[in-house]
Amino acid sequence: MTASPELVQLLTPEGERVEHPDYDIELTAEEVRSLYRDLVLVRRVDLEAVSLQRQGELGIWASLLGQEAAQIGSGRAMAETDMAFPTYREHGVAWCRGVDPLYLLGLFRGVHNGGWDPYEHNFGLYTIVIGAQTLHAVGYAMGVQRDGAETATIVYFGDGATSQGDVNESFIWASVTNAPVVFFCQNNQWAISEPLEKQTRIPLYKRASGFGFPGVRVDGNDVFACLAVTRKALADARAGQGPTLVEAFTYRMGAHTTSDDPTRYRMAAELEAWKLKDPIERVKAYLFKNQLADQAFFDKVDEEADQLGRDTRRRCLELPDPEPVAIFENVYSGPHATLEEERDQYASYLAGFAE
Amino acid sequence: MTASPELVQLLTPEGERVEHPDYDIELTAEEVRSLYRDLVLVRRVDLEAVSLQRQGELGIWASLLGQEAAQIGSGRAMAETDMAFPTYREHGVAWCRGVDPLYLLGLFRGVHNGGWDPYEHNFGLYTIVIGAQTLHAVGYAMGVQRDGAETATIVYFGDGATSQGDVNESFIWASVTNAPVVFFCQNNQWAISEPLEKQTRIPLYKRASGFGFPGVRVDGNDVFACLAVTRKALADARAGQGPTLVEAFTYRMGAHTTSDDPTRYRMAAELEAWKLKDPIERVKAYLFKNQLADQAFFDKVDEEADQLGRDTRRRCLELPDPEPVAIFENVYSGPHATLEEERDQYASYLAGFAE
Amino acid sequence: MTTLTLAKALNEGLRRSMEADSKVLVMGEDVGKLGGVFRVTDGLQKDFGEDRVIDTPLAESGIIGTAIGLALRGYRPVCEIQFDGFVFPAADQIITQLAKMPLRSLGHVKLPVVIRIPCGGGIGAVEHHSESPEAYFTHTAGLRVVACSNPADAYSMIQDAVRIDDPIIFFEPKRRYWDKAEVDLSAPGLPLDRARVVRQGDDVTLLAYGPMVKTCLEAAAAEEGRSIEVIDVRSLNPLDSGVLAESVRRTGRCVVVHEAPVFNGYGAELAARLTEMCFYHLEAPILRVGGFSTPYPPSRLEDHYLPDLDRVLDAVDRVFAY
Amino acid sequence: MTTLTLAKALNEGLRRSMEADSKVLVMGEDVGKLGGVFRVTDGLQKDFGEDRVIDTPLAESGIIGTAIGLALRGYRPVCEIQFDGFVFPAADQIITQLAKMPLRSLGHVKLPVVIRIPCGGGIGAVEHHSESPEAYFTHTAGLRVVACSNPADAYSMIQDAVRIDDPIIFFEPKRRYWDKAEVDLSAPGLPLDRARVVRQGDDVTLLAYGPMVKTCLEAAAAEEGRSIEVIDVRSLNPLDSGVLAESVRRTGRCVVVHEAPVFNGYGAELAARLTEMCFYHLEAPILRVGGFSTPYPPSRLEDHYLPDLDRVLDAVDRVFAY
Ligand SMILES: Cc1ncc(C[n+]2csc(CCOP(=O)(O)OP(=O)(O)O)c2C)c(N)n1
Ligand SMILES: Cc1ncc(C[n+]2csc(CCOP(=O)(O)OP(=O)(O)O)c2C)c(N)n1
Ligand SMILES: [Mg+2]
Ligand SMILES: [Mg+2]
Repeated sequence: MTASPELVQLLTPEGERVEHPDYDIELTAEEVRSLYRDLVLVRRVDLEAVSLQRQGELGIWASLLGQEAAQIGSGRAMAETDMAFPTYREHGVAWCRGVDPLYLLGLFRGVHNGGWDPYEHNFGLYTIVIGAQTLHAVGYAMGVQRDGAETATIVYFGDGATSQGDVNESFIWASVTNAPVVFFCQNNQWAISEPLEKQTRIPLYKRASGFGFPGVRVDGNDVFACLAVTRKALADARAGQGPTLVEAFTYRMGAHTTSDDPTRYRMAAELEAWKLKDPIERVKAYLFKNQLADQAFFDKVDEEADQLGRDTRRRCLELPDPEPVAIFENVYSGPHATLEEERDQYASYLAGFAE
Repeated sequence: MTASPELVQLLTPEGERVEHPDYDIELTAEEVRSLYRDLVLVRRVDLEAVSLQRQGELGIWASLLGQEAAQIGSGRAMAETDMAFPTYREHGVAWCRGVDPLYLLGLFRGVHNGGWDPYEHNFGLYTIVIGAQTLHAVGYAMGVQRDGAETATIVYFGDGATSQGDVNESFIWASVTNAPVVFFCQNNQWAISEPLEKQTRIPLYKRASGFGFPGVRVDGNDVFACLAVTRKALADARAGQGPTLVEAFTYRMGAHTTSDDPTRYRMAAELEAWKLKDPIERVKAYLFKNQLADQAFFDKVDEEADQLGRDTRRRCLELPDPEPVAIFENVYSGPHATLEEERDQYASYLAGFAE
Repeated sequence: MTTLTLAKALNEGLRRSMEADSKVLVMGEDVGKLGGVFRVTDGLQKDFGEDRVIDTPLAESGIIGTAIGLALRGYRPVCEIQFDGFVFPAADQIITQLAKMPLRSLGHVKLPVVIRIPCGGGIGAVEHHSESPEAYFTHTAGLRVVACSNPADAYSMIQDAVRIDDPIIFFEPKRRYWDKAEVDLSAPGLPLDRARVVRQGDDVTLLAYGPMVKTCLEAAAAEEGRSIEVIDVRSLNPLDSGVLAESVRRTGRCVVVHEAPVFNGYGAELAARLTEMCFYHLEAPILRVGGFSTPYPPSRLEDHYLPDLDRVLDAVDRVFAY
Repeated sequence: MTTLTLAKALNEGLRRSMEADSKVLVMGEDVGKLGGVFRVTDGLQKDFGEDRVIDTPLAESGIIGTAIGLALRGYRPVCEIQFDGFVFPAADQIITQLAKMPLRSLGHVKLPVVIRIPCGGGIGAVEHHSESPEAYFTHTAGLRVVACSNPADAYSMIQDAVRIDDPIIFFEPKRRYWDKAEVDLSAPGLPLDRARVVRQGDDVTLLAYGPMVKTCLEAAAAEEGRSIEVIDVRSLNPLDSGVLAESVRRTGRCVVVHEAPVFNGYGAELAARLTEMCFYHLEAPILRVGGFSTPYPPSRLEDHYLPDLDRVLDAVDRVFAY
């Protein structure tokens, strides 16, 4: 992956700003520093989670390592009222939407299945069934249309997900209804052990052409480009111009999840090549070269990250296990005879042990 | 619909032969007469079936009226070993594959759910669940690849079906495996009461571009063009060049099925406009103008059609109802304890009435 | 009181629901201009517009998936699945998303989505148009499942279903769509989660729902020797088991009737549960009458497959033969 | 005799099947180089090539739909669904096509497709990775449904499943994948449609399948006062009801155990059917122990949700309290 007519890039791996005719973006030093901070902090939370899993504190963890720019760029492109629908790996987007990382840890620890309030954050629940959320996003956007609101919806999914019927149906619904939705595909080259060629024989952003709406490929390791491209797609959606497919070309630097062993199916060389395109290093280089930040700034961010990591760990360990009765709660919105009977029976069964 | 760069047409509604740079076809007088005969005969069987339904002899019937050219053109393009997967409306293709119309009548009468031998005719069972057969076709084609055979598979579906997840998944599988399959979409402009705009905002043949294989739109009321385009697509498939999407642009002249009342949702004027593009009339005009057939030929075909209609009717009325025990047969390939128990119980229950 | 067919009662109920709450939407294949293949949504698009009565693309997963999204945005979609056999492309959205998202959100999210499914056989249709898929949904926690059997219930139950904040699978007995009855358009109906004793009797309890309620009533009327109680289960999940158990304890005998295959059908749950609740009162095992453990047969055989008056009374005889 | 884990026994069985018949294919997500997320197909692609061990696109409907096509072309595909909760996108292809096409063809078509599903909980996983969806399939006529519980059965049952001409849902107890046992690689196994008495007893019959067989054996061993018979149902459809009924008639008491929610679960069928078959022999109603009527809970609660030794013995106590 080098800059090419079909790949939108605004910041090279070496930290050089490049221009693109369709996507220009002006960022203040403050804004770039803020993006840098986001990137570092979400990577830090992610690393902490991986380590917590290794120590048995989480059942599993899906790392975003390598995809920080795609997530922070797109996440920071959103307006407050815009709505996002994530997969299970959008920890960076969750961060941008103000979701406490503790919720993510709680999910992977097995305390709950997510549990944050989607309305508070305009951030849907994590969706594990591949592709299902794309239809929710389009439905939500259809609701926005009926409300006459100026709100865009963005939905995340992976390269593997593009093979699911639901994802393709969502393209159809969005196109036919001209829904204000942005399809944000993080093509991290792998669906567990399966390389991209198992899902498509042409670049993924071209899929959109078959449904009659624009598709664009962006350097997914370039936070400026991801910000610019997503911002435009969201603005188009809000302006009534319908859906866009954004393919963020990136790489899953880690294992699929902590249960996975990528050495079984991919070459170390591939990983090494992608390391040179690290999404954080290039922003750091840019800040340095252009004297937009000094060492004190970087130190401060690192310190903040360490602090965040420590806090996250401590709060994760403090997470209480739910009470057994939680099994029966929130399944229905009100009383449910069968369930109450089961709950009461189980409560008295448990009480029997206490005696 | 007039001839346009994007629509392949070889015979105008007025019966004039036109040339197309990519699709040339040489047909002998004998071949054209044979196509004409096919068109007339399948229309006759269809009319007979509609009338049988009106008289209560069939539960329902899905008429192919208006789609004869698409079906005969594509059906006659197949080599004997090619395999076809139909929907529930492919009576013309069934005809080309040598399936006795009585099977189709039996299905719509409720005697069985199809019941012909797909291997004898290289013609799959009718599939009512929209789009499901597209995946079967791709799987079959994947088998062909493994056999190293020179066999193409063709699968039929409607404009409405293009919205189903399965159909889009089948595009993905075919593209990724480069399967020798032809997707033949009869765009008859309607999915029951829903016009094409409810399913897509761009021409359907363009859908293929999003999956990386060619799509072509053909005049679906032009049997020459349907023959030529399908022949080429099948040849490409056999030659290892992978899938093609053919959109046959046509019109459902009748109701969706005999249960449907199209006056509730579409304009009479639309129907009238399409009547001028009748698939049979243009072949007749061509034969006449070029003196490839005389009145005696047309009379003979009409007579043959009447005879076929009468035979079909008679044989339909003679169709015996299945025995109750048939409910339990062919569900499994061998003995099945639960089922046998039910069968025996029901048999003795029935015997109780006889006593 | 007005005389309405069951289809028209549903139509009226939907109309009231849409009038009462502007967030209520109707969506599905052919529900607009055509008014649905059974005309249940007839005239609604004309009166409420294309934004509220949506002719969708031909994709059931899309229908339920977008309905979830609409519900997340505050709407209350009523989805029509055209025929029972076509609900399966939507199975994933129903089972993994619709049923589980409220719990996933720890209650922050409510999904008031109604899925209307015309169900059952007896109309001489081709494959997939005559099935009774209720057991797939009664086994799916997070869903409510109800079945109406008559115009008055249809009218009140559909309005209740739209009002309730849970996802609901709403079964409509398609062969009873044209049955007529008096409906009081202003009387409140029995609460949605309650069973109803539709005929009192002393000797045996018949449990049914949807299309089989009428069949059981006919059987009860035809039976001469014994006094048959008939209960319309109405709500399959949650189950109003108290009303059922009271009856079974009283009569000591019970037959469950449905069109779906008996094997692991909903009747299995009724039989197992009521046996546990009423064990000492049972004079005989609870018997089940239903479809055979085969796919729904071609229509020329459906009269054999579907429980009818004779098969119900045969089971009644058998339950007395113990 | 060789000591094998259950996962490895399946792997060996698949290997033998592929050696015996060149038409046997393995397909699914990550089944190739990775050997499946549970390594059940480990090494097969290396030995049989990419044409016979197919890493598919990420689409379950596509997996089953193309497997049907391959079967129509004479192949015998063994499909892997990565986890129980991900079978639902394939529900339509399984229920409306795979299960019904042989009948649709009046027997001209056979569809020897095996669908392997790692199932059940107890591994500390996130949502959708711990479910027991068997009841959706036992209620679907046209499918066979089996569940293996130990390495030796796994080895023979998978080979039988591949050989048989019917579509088969093959459940594998994922938390038992790493359990080891002796397997005789050359001995013929018990026929696929037969249940097995895995522990003899006189006082009460425990019925289980898949992961719960071990739990029931542990309960039986732990119980001091009573003599407990444990039966591994093995084949859920068809059901070997004779073996089960013989035991229940002898003991007079029965408890059914599974991980799936009790409500309309497979246990309902066992309870209803065996009550009918053994009514006069029953000292108490057949009790069911299973998951609650809720979605599978987050993993920190799964020990409460899943039947364990204590809950099984509690039910045994209750069945004696009648
Ligand atoms: C319907 C479904 N099938 C299978 C899985 C198991 N699974 C989890 S993640 C994954 C790969 C996803 O790949 P991709 O869409 O590229 O996203 P990524 O994990 O790379 O971010 C699979 C197969 C699932 N979660 N849902
Ligand atoms: C999965 C599914 N959903 C709904 C239906 C009901 N139905 C039967 S035909 C039809 C319209 C099909 O339109 P199209 O694909 O254009 O084919 P046509 O009937 O026009 O030939 C619908 C909605 C069905 N058969 N299957
Ligand atoms: Mg990926
Ligand atoms: Mg059409």
